[in-house]
Amino acid sequence: MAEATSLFESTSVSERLAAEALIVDVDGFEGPLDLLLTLSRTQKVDLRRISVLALAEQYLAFVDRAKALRIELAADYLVMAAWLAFLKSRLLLPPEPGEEGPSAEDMAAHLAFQLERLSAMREAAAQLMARDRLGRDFFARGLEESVARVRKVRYTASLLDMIQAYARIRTRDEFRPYAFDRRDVFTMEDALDRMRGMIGFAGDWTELTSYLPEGWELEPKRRRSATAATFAASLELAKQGHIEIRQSETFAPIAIRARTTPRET
Amino acid sequence: MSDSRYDPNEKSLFEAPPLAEQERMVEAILFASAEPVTVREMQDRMPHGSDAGEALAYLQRRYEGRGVHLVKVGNAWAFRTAPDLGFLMQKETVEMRKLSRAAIETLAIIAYHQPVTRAEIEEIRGVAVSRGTIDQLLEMEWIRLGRRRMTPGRPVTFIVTEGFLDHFGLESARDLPGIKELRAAGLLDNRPMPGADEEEGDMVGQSELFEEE
Amino acid sequence: MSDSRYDPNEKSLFEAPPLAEQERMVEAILFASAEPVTVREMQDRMPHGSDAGEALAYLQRRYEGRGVHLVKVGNAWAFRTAPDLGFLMQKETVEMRKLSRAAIETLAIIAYHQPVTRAEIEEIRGVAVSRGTIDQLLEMEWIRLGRRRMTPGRPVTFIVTEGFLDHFGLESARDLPGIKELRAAGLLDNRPMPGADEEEGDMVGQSELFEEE
Repeated sequence: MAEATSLFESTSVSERLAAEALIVDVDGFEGPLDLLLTLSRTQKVDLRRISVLALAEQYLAFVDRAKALRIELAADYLVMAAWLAFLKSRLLLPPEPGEEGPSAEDMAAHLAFQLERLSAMREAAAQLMARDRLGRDFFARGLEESVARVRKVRYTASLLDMIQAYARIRTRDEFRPYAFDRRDVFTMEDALDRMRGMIGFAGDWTELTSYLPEGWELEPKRRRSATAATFAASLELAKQGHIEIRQSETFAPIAIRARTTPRET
Repeated sequence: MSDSRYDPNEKSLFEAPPLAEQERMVEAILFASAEPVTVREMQDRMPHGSDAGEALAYLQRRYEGRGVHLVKVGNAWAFRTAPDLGFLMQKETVEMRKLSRAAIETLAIIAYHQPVTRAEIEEIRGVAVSRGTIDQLLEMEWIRLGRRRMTPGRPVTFIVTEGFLDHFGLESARDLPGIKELRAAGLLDNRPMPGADEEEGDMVGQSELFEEE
Repeated sequence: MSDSRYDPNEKSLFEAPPLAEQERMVEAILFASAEPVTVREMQDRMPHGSDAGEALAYLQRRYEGRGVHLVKVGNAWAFRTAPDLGFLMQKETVEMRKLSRAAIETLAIIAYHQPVTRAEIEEIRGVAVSRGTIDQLLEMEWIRLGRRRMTPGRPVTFIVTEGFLDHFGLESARDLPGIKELRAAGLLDNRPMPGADEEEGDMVGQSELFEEE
């Protein structure tokens, strides 16, 4: 740090004043890169030819000055100071053999690139803002005419729509009342009616299958429907407290019997 | 045209811009202003020695026959769209809507039975056909009047148009598939129509229920 | 110039208006609108068979050197007063919102580097970009979201809008002042910090430290 301090002290009075002005105005900087860019201007060279080492020293001296003046710098200024101190040491010392990571020259070149890019963007921003601008230098039509929106309805139909419509009309006479084919369906209501009539005569456990309507057990489709309806009806009767149901194990035959005393609910 | 002639002596003191320049100025002022601008206002805004009235006269001639005209509104001036181009100031949005069930059924019957009278359509549909339905189809140019039927009352018949065939991609109405083919192709919707025999008032309500199929 | 050439066969079916008429139409449409109008929209409003692009080319020539110019903004066109006549328009001048230095720089970075992520903007400026800055530019409709970057985290990118181009009198982002030179000098390259792979975590940390919110 001694070197940096000496460099700082060796600079002219006007430069020192300028540096102090920088410190006082530190809030006005938009981060360390902005500060570096301002410091780099004191080198009075093209940014491409900037001495990053000298810049690092200027920056570190600036941070030291700020500390001496008890000015608190935001953390990122200190992070940059640490990075620049590291860069400076790498630039001054010969690289250790087998050292990993980017070379100090690459890092310095990147910093120079960042400064040049930021500077270029500022220049571009200034040029952009200096352009002729709408509403200031040139103007849009003041008397805008409204564009009326006209909504037009167009009706459409597909061939399928039409064919189906026709088919619907032509086959209307063939339609039966709203019901699918009930010939092979034994409803729960049917089963309930049937069981209510029979349950009173069955005093003991009787297999549910014996309640199936006559003839329905022959055809599988009809047997399924009748079995399902009879089972559902038996559940309903059990719920109402008229019967009890028993099944000794899974898939074993289900048996029912009439309940003598209605279940309390 | 000019309501503000300047004293020639004064004019010589200030170099007025060339008339072509003044015309540009009047053009820009009128273009950018949200309201019509009087000659006096233009004059006030233009460099000393300008003659807004004269510039305006030139400008007006320049815009003769163009897409916009320079028009006088009270005492003031403004650019306005040429009246014959008013139609450009509307943006047309087309909304596609599905044809109603009544219309599509009527259309189908005409297509399959053409030439067909209104009474025949009603007989096939089992309900009266409203005048609006026929009118809509006529307006869409999907049906048109055919020959009158040589029966008592000489009723008009309806037939489908070229436009109809075009829209549905048919070469002729004879290309329409028959009922048997429809059934074979599984296109027949075997859903019954509740209350199909009831009067039309009822029908409409129900067909609306059905609309989304 | 024309994005909608018609098939000559189709042209013969629909009688397009004469080119001079089409030029008037384009003129009227553009005069009526304060916002730039796309060729496609003009075409949609003009009679079938019109070629808005061709008419525009003629119209643009007609307005050369006049008080109002025909300018191209992205894919759209608009009439704008000639910039040298701005002094006449004090009355029309709209109060410009004063943009912060951060906002101006951020805008320039987005314009020159687009599509650009927030992290990249922060990289270039060396400080975090506050949410308010981005919000302000979005609200002014000078920037908008572009595609997400296909990198881990799929960050959003920002690009400038047609409103931006219109405001600064640019035909496209390629016409930004000095952009060619900047590109040639490699200053628009996305050059990562040497060894950024290891230090990336660090970089993010730095910008987050400085978040102004």
